[in-house]
Amino acid sequence: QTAFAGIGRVATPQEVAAWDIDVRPDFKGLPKGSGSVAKGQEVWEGKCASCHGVFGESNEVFSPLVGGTTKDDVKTGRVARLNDSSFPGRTTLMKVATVSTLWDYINRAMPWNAPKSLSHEEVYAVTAYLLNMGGVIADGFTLSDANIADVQKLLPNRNGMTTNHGLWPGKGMGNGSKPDVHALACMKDCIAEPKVASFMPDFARNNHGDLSQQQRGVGPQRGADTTRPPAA
Amino acid sequence: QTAFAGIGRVATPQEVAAWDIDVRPDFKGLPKGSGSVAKGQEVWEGKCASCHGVFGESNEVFSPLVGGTTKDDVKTGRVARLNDSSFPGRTTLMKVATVSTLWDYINRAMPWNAPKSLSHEEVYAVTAYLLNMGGVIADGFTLSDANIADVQKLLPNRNGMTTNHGLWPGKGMGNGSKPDVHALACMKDCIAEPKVASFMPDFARNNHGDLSQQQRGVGPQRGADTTRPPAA
Amino acid sequence: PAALARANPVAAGGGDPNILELPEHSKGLGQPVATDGYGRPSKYESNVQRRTSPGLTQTTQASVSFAPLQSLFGIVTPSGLHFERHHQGWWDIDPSKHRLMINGSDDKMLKKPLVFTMDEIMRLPSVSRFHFIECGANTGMEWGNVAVPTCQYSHGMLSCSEFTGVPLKILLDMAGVDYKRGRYVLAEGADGSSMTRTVPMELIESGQVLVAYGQNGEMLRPEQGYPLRLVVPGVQGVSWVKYLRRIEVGDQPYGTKDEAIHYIDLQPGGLHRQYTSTQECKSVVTTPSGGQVLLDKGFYQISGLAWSGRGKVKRVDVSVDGGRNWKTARLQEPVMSKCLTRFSLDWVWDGKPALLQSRATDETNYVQPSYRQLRAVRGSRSIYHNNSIQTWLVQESGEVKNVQLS
Amino acid sequence: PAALARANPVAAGGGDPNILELPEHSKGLGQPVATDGYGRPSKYESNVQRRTSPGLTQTTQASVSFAPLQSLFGIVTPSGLHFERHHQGWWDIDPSKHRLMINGSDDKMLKKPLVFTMDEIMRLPSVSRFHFIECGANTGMEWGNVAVPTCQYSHGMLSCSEFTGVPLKILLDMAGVDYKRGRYVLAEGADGSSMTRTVPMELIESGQVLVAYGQNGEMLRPEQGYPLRLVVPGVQGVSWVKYLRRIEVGDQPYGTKDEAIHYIDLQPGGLHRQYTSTQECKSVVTTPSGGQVLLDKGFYQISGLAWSGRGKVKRVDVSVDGGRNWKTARLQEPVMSKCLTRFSLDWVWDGKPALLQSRATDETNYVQPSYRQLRAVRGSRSIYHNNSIQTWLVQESGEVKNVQLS
Ligand code: HEC
Ligand code: HEC
Ligand SMILES: [Ca+2]
Ligand SMILES: [Ca+2]
Ligand SMILES: [Ca+2]
Ligand SMILES: [Ca+2]
Ligand SMILES: [Ca+2]
Ligand SMILES: [Ca+2]
Ligand SMILES: [Co+2]
Ligand SMILES: [Co+2]
Repeated sequence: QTAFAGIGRVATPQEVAAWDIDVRPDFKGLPKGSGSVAKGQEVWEGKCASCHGVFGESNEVFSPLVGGTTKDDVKTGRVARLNDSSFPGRTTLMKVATVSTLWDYINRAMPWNAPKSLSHEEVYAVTAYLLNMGGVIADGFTLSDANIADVQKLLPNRNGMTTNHGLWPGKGMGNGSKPDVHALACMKDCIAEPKVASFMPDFARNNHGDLSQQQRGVGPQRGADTTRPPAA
Repeated sequence: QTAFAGIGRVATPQEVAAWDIDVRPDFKGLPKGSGSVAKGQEVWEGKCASCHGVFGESNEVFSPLVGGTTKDDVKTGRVARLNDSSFPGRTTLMKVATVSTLWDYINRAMPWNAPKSLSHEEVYAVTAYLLNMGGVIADGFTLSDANIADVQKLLPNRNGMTTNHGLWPGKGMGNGSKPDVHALACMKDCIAEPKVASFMPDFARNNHGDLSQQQRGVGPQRGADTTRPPAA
Repeated sequence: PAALARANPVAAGGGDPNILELPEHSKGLGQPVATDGYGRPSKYESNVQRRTSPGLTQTTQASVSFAPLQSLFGIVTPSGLHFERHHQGWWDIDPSKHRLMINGSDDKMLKKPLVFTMDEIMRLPSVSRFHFIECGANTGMEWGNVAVPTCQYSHGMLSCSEFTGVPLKILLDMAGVDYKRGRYVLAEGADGSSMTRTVPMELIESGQVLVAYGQNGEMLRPEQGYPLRLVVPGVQGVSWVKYLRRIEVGDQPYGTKDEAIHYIDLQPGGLHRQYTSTQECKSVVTTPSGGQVLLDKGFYQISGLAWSGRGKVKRVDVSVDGGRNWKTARLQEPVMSKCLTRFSLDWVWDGKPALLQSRATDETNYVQPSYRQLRAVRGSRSIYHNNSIQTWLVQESGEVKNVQLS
Repeated sequence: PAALARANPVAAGGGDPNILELPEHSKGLGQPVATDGYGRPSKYESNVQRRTSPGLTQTTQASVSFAPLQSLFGIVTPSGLHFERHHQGWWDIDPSKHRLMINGSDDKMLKKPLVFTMDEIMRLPSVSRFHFIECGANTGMEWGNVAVPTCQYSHGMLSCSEFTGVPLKILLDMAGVDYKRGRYVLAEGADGSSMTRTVPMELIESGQVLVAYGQNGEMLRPEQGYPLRLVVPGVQGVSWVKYLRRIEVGDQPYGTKDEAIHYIDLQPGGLHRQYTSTQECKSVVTTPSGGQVLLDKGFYQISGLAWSGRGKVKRVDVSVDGGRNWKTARLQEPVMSKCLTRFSLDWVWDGKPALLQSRATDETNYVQPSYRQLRAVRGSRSIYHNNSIQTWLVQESGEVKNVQLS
């Protein structure tokens, strides 16, 4: 577009290489390389375990990465515990359906306090170690660009995603923006006597701090003094 | 309006009296009382002259209050010097057409650092003294609610106002919002070669500070470094 | 409620001392102009702050702060109160060193990859538009049951600003994008997380997606991505990539961490919905709302906010009896697409318990659902996209409680 | 202009070091959420401040600070940059002690005088509307000739906000005003100046005049009259009485100091026009504008603001040759009544001197005049209501100068 002559310039190949680090589910963008589970354990214990726990189980800084998946899930590609609402939390491996996502994210953002500091080998290795901890690949495994598509076929929740919904604002996926929930704007005598089914218990009254300090001091209302017991 | 029951209450007579201090051109709102020019001089020299000058001539804190009016203006009610563009500035007495304005304003806002501290007598007196300095009333005069309407008839610029214009957004005054300037939205060959008739002289280049510090440091432009001479 | 009421009394002396005895400010000289070249709110407004929800996140840099919706008027969110969501902390980036790159996932996607400086981006044709931004996880804590006391915590991952920027379409045109091939765009940030999200090309082709530098008349705040942020109207906030450094055009979605591990919605049966970007029609009453205490019986204006990621809000209904009966509220103009709309309804509170709700309908005729309707389809473990009708219980004491109905 | 240009270079190593060497913020952990419960702009934005014009006023409390229009986007003025005009300094008033009184100039004007607390006012039905506010003296220094270098000083007594408040009509109805008799309203402030101005009842009856407490989503700033200000759309700023304490209904105008000694317009022949309240249609190009230096030849977006106190802006034309030829600019929607409207026009600068102008037309078909046209009727000593077309000279050096044409 000559209208904007002089604005912007062509990016050099080096520049694109420096920033184009994304890895897609079809592994487009994945650099060649490899890393073993054993090497991955080294990386993990040196650079990751302090935050995520030695077994990826810690929820000190974030929800646990590993846990909740079974051998059966590796077969079916569906994590059964996602249907078990009594299971506490959902780990990363319970949810992720694309192994590229792990590689891409660790490569761009981890370790959290030193993102983009890992070598490609380290990213391959620590990804392998995570999958190993999750029971997806064996101790002796070396993950590489050549075999990662095979590992994808073992991911516990690989069949766990659907795009059959109305929330993708484009034509490439989804159902074409058709909503799943259909309410009606009834105006009169719409329901029977409403009943309160859930509310904050009195002992949690001050959990979010003294609400009287969280509302403007002028206007139609004040904030409730939650340091004192409630009046009905 | 019962819809808003419980909101607002009737103001008591004392409350209205405490705040309803305005004085209109027809003297509605003017409290009974009086004050002499002599007393006014005392007030002036004690409470006003430090800012406005002994003769009301100072422009240290504001434009001068007194000056620029003549005996002839008192007769005609039009200040001749308003037509003299070489006369420096316009004093308060050159402009004001309603003596109520002086009384009201001094009463509500002066002295500037102690507004509403004057007694009614002091306001009458110092208003009288201002008019006396302006040659409107004599040295021995005592201004009062009884004679202020007569003084109004002596105000140098009392006939100096017009409401025949299009800038009053109501029907009570003005010409009904009819504009006085009529431009056309010509689009092509509208004027002859434009000539620059006025611009800031180079010596004033840095008068408003270094403009390079007054423009955003990113975007289509920078601020001109006015500590350095201009480039053409 | 009278206990808390600040009355409007006539005191013994025949009037309110606040009237009879003139205040200091009526009798003195105030502060000079430009005391502050960039001003601040009144000291009496110090309760109006963005806040974190205790225990919600384990770190403060991968966390969220909530906007105090209960104290806001109209539709514009003051930039100092805009909600925050960071994944790896916020930065104040030197704009002279910031660059935006446009590239293709391969050579076929566009004619030439480009690099822009901020100076260059800010020279291009820009537009200014009012839009809401809502985190996909807004109200997420309430899917199962009531979890938080005020609308700051329940709905405060919501803000609305006038954004100024360049339609992304202009930049893609300059790069010579092949719009037949390239149906997806990856947006990437420059911070530690280098946040990435996939955006459909349809939205960019519509001219709605902006490469924005301006917010409410000034530059974006650092917490909102200074100096450059993607604006994706109607789509959850995580796609509005902050510190935007790169746009890649591709032929497939990217399955990034925040669209493959988070911002996926667990449904009954164990499947997750992926690529759920649109924020559906929603509303909330902000006055009166949870944690407030009404000062008195009598007249109140029920007021709140409505929005839809699919376009304009068409109507908002309000109920004071927990959804049995509804009245249509006033909508404040202008009603803009993918923008907050302020609604209000007059109400006389008789001092008895009342259950306040609002229900928005958008221009596609989608009606905001109740919890019952929403959970019937999606269960209660989605985390994201909770757009249920909100209920506030006004108790006899005047204190308002967050509740959910059966 | 190249001297000043920040280029977009490919350095020796095959790329821009700002790309090849990842910045600190891509490789580290940033700041936590709610670092500041009420945020501030980027440190790189410190040039964007309101400022006083040297020598304009003799004191700092009866003075003005100007908004940096040259650095603003869209139409909303950030409240921290809103222009200031004080006559006796500004105050931060305790809202719990502030009262509003409604009374009549005599008993016949209304049934009962009323007193309201802020709590009570904020319970009443409110509206939120976007309006500009312009000081009647804006551009006043330029009536005779060029006096200031930048549009901050020439046009910066102008701001635009979303105001929230109660239509004054509601309060007058509550007081039982006799609208036949009471055709004028006096508004009075609570500060030292206790600013007073007369407002016509017609404007109040139209529902446009607000008793406002909200501005851009939060409460008014102290510098803008916290906690209560009269909003009089289309009318010069001095009528928007700050710290509003009293409204009196009467049957005559009040001839207050700021409508009988100031804000009166001296015409040729020596008469002053009194009660000149309406701000007529006006516009100004803000980019490029005086004091700026363009970085390069090539494409620019000419952008600016237009407004009218009589309603909506209908059209804005832009000239780059000093008014010989004009092109119609784009108007950013929504175009609202008595509100700023952002316009823009694409322009390729060839590096030669150019004279930039904008000319607005409003919905009454009033066309913004040139200095020649304005002075032919009003001379050059009016001080107030200078709504002339503004000219900026872009010099070959790229530096932009404030000029007036013959
Ligand atoms: C200093 C703390 C810290 C260290 C060290 C760290 N992480 Fe993390 N990690 C986090 C936090 C916090 C998050 C969540 C970030 C967010 O909210 O986006 C995270 C997220 C992740 C995730 C995504 C989990 C999910 O479900 O979204 C993976 C995978 C991960 N880390 C792997 C690693 C690996 C591998 C290493 C070492 C090479 C590592 N982390 C080192 C703190 C850390
Ligand atoms: C501390 C300084 C100060 C003192 C003392 C003071 N004034 Fe003033 N006066 C001012 C300033 C400043 C203004 C302009 C206020 C404004 O901009 O609205 C002013 C305005 C006026 C005006 C209006 C002039 C005009 O043209 O608008 C009058 C009349 C006036 N003063 C009279 C008095 C009288 C009478 C007294 C003493 C009783 C007094 N002043 C004491 C500073 C002072
Ligand atoms: Ca260039
Ligand atoms: Ca399974
Ligand atoms: Ca009451
Ligand atoms: Ca005369
Ligand atoms: Ca890529
Ligand atoms: Ca009165
Ligand atoms: Co989010
Ligand atoms: Co003014």
